[in-house]
Amino acid sequence: MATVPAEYALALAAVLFALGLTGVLVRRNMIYVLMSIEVMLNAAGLAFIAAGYRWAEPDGQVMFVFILTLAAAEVSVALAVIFRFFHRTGTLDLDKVGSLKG
Amino acid sequence: MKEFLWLIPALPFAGFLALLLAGRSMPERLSALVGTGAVGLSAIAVLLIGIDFIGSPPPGGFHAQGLWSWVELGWFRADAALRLDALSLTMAAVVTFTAFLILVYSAEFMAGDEGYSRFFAYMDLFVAFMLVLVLADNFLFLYLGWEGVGLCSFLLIGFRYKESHTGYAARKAFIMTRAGDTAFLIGIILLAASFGTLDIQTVMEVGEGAASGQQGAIAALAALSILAGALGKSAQAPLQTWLPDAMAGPTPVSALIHAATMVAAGVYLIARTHALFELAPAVMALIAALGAATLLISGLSALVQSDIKRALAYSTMGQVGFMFLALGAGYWQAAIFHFMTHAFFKALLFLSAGAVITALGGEHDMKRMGGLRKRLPLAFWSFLIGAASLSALPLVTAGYYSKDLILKGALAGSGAFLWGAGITGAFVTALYAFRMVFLVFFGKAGADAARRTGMGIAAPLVLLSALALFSGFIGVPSFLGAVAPPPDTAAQVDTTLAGVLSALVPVLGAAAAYVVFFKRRAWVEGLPEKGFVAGLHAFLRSGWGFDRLYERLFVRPYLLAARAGREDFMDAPYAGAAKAAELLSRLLAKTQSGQVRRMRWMTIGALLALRARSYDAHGRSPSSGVAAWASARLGGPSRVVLPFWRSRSILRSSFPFWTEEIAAADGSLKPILNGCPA
Amino acid sequence: MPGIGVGIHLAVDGLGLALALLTAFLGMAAIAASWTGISERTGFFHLCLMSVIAGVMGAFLALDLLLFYVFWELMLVPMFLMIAVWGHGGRYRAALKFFIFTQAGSLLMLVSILGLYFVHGTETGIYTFDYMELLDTPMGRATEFWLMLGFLAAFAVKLPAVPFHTWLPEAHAEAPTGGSVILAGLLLKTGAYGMIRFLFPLFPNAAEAIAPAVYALAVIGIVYGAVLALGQTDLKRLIAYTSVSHMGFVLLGIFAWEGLALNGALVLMVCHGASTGALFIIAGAIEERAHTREMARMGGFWSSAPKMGGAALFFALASLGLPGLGNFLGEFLVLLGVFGVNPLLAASAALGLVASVIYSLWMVQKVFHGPALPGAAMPDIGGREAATLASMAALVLWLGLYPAPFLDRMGIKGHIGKTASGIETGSAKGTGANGLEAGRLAEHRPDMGDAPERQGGRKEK
Amino acid sequence: MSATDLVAILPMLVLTMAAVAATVLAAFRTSHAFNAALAVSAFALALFSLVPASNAAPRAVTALISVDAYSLLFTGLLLGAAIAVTLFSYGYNEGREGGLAEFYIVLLIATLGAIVLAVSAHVATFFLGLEILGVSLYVLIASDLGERANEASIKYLILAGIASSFLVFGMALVYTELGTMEFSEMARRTGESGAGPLLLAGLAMITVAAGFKLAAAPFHMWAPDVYEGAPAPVGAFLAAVSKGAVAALLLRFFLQTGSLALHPLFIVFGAVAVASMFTGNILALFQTSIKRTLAYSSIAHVGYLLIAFLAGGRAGMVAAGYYLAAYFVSIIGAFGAVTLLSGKDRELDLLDDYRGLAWQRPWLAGAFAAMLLSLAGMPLTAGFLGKFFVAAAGVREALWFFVIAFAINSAIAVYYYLRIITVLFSPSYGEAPGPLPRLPLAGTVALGALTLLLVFLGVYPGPLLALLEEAASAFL
Repeated sequence: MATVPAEYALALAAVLFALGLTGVLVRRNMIYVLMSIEVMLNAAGLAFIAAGYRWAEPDGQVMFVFILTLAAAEVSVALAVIFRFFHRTGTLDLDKVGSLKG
Repeated sequence: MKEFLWLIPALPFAGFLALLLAGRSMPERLSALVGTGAVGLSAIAVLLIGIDFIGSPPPGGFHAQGLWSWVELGWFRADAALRLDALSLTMAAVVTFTAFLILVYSAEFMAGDEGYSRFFAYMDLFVAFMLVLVLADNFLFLYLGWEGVGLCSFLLIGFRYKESHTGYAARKAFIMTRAGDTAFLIGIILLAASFGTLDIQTVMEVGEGAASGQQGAIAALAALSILAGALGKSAQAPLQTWLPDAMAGPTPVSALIHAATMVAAGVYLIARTHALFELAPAVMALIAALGAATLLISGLSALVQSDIKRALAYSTMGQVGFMFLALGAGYWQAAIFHFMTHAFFKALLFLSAGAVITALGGEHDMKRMGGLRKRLPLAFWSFLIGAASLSALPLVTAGYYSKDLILKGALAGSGAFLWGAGITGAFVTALYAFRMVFLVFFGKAGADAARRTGMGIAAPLVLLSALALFSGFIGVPSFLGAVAPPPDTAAQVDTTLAGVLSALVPVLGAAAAYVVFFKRRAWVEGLPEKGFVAGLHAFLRSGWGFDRLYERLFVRPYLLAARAGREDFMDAPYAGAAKAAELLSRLLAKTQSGQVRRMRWMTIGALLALRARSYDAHGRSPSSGVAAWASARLGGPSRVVLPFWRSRSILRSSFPFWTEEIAAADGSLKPILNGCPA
Repeated sequence: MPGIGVGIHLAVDGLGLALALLTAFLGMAAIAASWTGISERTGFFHLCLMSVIAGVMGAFLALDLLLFYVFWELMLVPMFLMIAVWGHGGRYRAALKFFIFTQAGSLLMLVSILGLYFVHGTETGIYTFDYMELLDTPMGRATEFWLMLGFLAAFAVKLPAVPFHTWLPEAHAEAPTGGSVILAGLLLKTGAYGMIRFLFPLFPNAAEAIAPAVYALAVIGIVYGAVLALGQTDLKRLIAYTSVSHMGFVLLGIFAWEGLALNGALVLMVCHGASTGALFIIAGAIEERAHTREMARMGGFWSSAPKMGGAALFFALASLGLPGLGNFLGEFLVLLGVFGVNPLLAASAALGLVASVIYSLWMVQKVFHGPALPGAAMPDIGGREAATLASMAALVLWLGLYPAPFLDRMGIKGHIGKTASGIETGSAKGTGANGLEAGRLAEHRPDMGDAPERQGGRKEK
Repeated sequence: MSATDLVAILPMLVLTMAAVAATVLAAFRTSHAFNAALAVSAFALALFSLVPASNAAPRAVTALISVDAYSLLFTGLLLGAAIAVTLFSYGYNEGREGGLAEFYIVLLIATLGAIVLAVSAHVATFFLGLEILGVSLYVLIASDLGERANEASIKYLILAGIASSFLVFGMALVYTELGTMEFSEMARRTGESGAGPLLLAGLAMITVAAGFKLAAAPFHMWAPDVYEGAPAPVGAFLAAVSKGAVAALLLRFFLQTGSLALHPLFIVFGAVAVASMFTGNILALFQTSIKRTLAYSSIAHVGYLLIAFLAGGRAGMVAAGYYLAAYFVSIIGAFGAVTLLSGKDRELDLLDDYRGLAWQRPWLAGAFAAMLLSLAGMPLTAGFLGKFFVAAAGVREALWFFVIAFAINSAIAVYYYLRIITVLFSPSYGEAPGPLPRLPLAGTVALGALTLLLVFLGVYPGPLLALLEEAASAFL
């Protein structure tokens, strides 16, 4: 199996992270924003794997599992909250969240 | 007897305390008794002590009595101490006797006034302070009396406090004299700092011992500041304008304070410190010149006044001007002599004027008086005697002897020019004195005179008349000469002609007054109402426009500054800072729009800013002053080396420049991709 | 807290004693003045009053810098509440302003205290806040200067020195009578006390270095306060500005750092406390009766309230520096002391004496004299007020006429003995009860330049 | 994993078991009082279990957890705060709709997350703790069913999600560079090789995440909205426990790795500290909502706290610890007072609602005022000594710029604290406000205890200082 240099994996992670960030920054739909955050988290997971690979340790992969689990937990709670918002207002537009300010 | 010296000021002060504490509940008669009695007792004490003093002169010609240690702090020491010598004895005698007579007069004059006991309380307090002034042994104690009489003058001018103009006059008097007094205080401090003591006699001795160089300059400076104090108190140019306004007080007050005693305190002060002045001939010349100037200014102003009390006030300024002339010439005995005679005849003039005013129901305007000779014979005769003595009609009046002495001294000590001013002043004095006599007592009858005078008013008038005529024969100059002989200039100048002139001029002045104001009165009344003459009249009448000048020069700018400062411009920076904080707060609050999208952007933006900053701090381009400063402060932590990840170049080329990540965030992946090896 | 070198160290010497006694005296006066003025929540009011007095008292007695700071801060909150709860119309603004000004100053002082603590610790190895230990801390000139500035900031705000005075008129005007008495009588004194006790002994060179600037501020303050006092229409604001003027004298006296001037400043502090306190009591009494502080709506009160008028006149005279009253003596000694340091300065400060006449007399005449306004009749002062005012008058008179016992026991000894003419006497007095100050004052006497040589030779009496 | 290890992590075990137990029991006993009591007793038990745990300390339980004096002390602080919050919540929740049992369960879990942060010695536990805490907070904030709480929750979760991803990505970068995830090992390697760009980048990303959790400027934007929208007791929890746990971890992380000696990071944190102080204080000046004011104030307090971080060393650690403790007491007390006054329908949040409170509820208002004064740093309160120690640490390290900024900001801050106090003490005029709700007993007791503690810490710092010194010796 041809080995992929760790740097490549890291670069890919960076690209993924940037993509996710872009999504977070430009999307207005809450669900998409949430998905973008997931992409960022997974990019980080990938970076961990790449790093673990570089140091020839399993730690990176362990961290990836952690990230996956916690991201799932986060998303489940987030979806519940977002659902209630949708239930209340009928929209998922993030810009509609703004009654608290000053 | 001399050990009871302290009683002299203490008795009037006790009278004041008694009236202060219980005066409100006393009947008028009792108030008058307490007030007058205290001063009377004090006068008796002066008499007894004086007899003792003259009978058995103490060694050195003075008797000192320490009362208590006032301030003692390191090298600085000022005691409350009294000193009796010929000068202070003369002064004390004149003060107590005049005051006693005036108080007796007041007991009737003030009857029915709602502040009756307050009046006597203030008068007693005044006498007490005046005696402290006269008897004080050191400058600080003297200053206590000095300011005390100023205070009483303020209180008594504003005695009828319900009228607002009296308050203004009182305030004006206090403030103007205070300006002089402050200079005096600086002089006192100068003396204390230079000579290490405030004991008057010691200062004089030290001063005499060091006539030249540094000490001489200090003496001159001190003399100058003492002079400033004296000018204020004695209403001499340029601090004279408060005196005419001070006539707002009750007439006995004008008589006692603003004619007989307090106003002459400046003369006493200079006489007391004459040793200091002798070290500074220039200051002496200045005194003489100012005296002569005041004499002429006030004489011409007195000539055109219509208010009888204002005319007398200007005359007081003039007579004190005579005294200053004598002081400037070095003849301080003559000055004190004139002070005494002036005290008597001016008190007499004021009291008789008071009698006239009361008789006319409060009328002050001489133009509305006239022909009162018959109706008020007592007032007429006493006023006439007073005016004669003021004019210094030769031989028969006391004023002649003192004024003659002054004029001779002026010729001898200050030269012909100032003597000329003096003799002119004497002429003008006689002119306005008899103008008053003719306006008030001769000619057509003006307003009706109503009230008869009682014994309380008559007795002091008679006694003062006698004093105004005969006190010239008291040998005050020689008595005072025992303290310090007059300067020897007297022998060098022939004063015979001057003597003849000083006897003639008053008579000429009186005669001129007879012609102008009685015989040819129409001529004066026919003067044009407009044009130069009227302007001159108004100018003289307003006291040469000094009031207006000071108003423009000092009062208005000061008030303007005070009003402008009401809101305290120094608060502006703080108010501005508060405003700025508020503005900033509102501005920042705008960033808290509550919009999640904006929050994300701002958070990321902040992150990028921080990264840019963190790279600057590597020293490549310390763009921030704060960062550079902080790094200098810290002494710089161990310099961070940047060991790039060995042999792998891709991350090195893509990650160190975080701006590229922004590009990535913006969606442009080029830089990173370009950096990848194929 | 011995661990970090904080201890409860209280001590008293002449200076502290004088001010502590003044504190007790004015505390009673303030209570008496609040007897009828405070009708709501009296219990809480007196709690605040007592706390302020406790704070002031503690500040006067503390000899541990941190303890001093704690007391210093302790007076703020209750004073703040007194103004904010029982004050008048603009009380919130005034109270906040008062608090923020003083707090900003005292935080800078805290930083300086800490700086001194570490400088001392680094230099000597002893980390302590104890005043006596810190006295001889060796430090560089620049360090000393910056640390001194922190202290100066706190004290100058409290004093208050121009241009940090602007909290004072508002606080005074809005505070209840008792609060004004305490504020003018005591809180301002803590600033002056701090300068005498801490600023000069701890940072002698730096204090000397900044003295010219402070002189200028002091003289500006004297004149500025006096001029602005005349411009006021609010009686209590007027009195507040007179405080600015008088405290300028105190500041001048302290920074001259000369025996006479210092004692003058001390006498002036005590007398100013009494006389201004009394004026505030009178202003409060008028306000209670006439329901206004606007001078335009006052006039002719003398006919119905002659006793009050007499008292006002007396304290106005004290305020304008009438000889025989303590304020004069204080001002005179300050001027005398300053004259030896800089004659021109003394002369310009003396302008304040003229200006003080203008506002004092105007105040008395405007309020009590003149034609009685309609409805100007009001009850005269009662026995309680009369007794309070009389005791304050007695204090002023006593210090004005026979201050010897006071100066002997509580005066600042030590360095008296140098005048402009270099006369050395009386310096032997610097021991005894005042040993605390004695040595230090002499040691840290600012050099007076060539003045001593200028005039030699003084004839002994 | 030995028995000693288990003893060492006993507090966490207690909380975990309590959470599980409560979940199970919720099926049978749903009484509000029971659930609250369960939570409080779990916290108390955990607190008590610190005693055996401290006997086992110092001990590294695997590479992930380090139980030493430092972490035990902070665990204790967090537990104490949690107890207070629970007590306040009880009165607050009484009579409100919503899942009451769940509230306390999530509170237990959130506290567990906070404690994991405090004991963390490893990147994994750092992330784990942060996520447990964060996810629980989404729930807690949304526990109020109202519109504002919902909105606050959404804001928090989206921004927290971004922060989390930054955190993990940063961690990954650091790991890439250093090859270890243990803090102590990271410190050693950094010392050997210096900081590479990846490390710096990673640390910067971690900084962003931490700054977000701490609500430090410029990552503070969410805080006022969330604090205002969240229920008052949750606000207290956010301001104290959540912030405190992250601060505890960050302090250990930076002290142990020595990262702050890295010049760029020092600059970054310095800038964050100054920005937080100014932003927080200036924005707080004219707020009309008490909770929002407290939120801005807590932003400023992070700035103060960071000065102690910057000073570093033993003194910095002790100062930061004392400051945190004082801040815990004051901010929980302040939020607690708001909680106690909140009725069923509406929280008492507007400044005007408090007008004249001191005359109707003197003791409560007094306690509230004491909390505010402590936040303002007046002597005799814990806040003063906290500020004092921080300033001392700053002066000691000659951080003059920061110390002066600190002083200026403390003076600015006085304004808005006193503004609230003046309102408390102003006479109430106009129509009388409706009758105030009856004070719940549990919360009142908690507030009283906090006030006593406030004064105790303000005048007698000895015991806590001793503990902090001991904690500092754990790794310095």
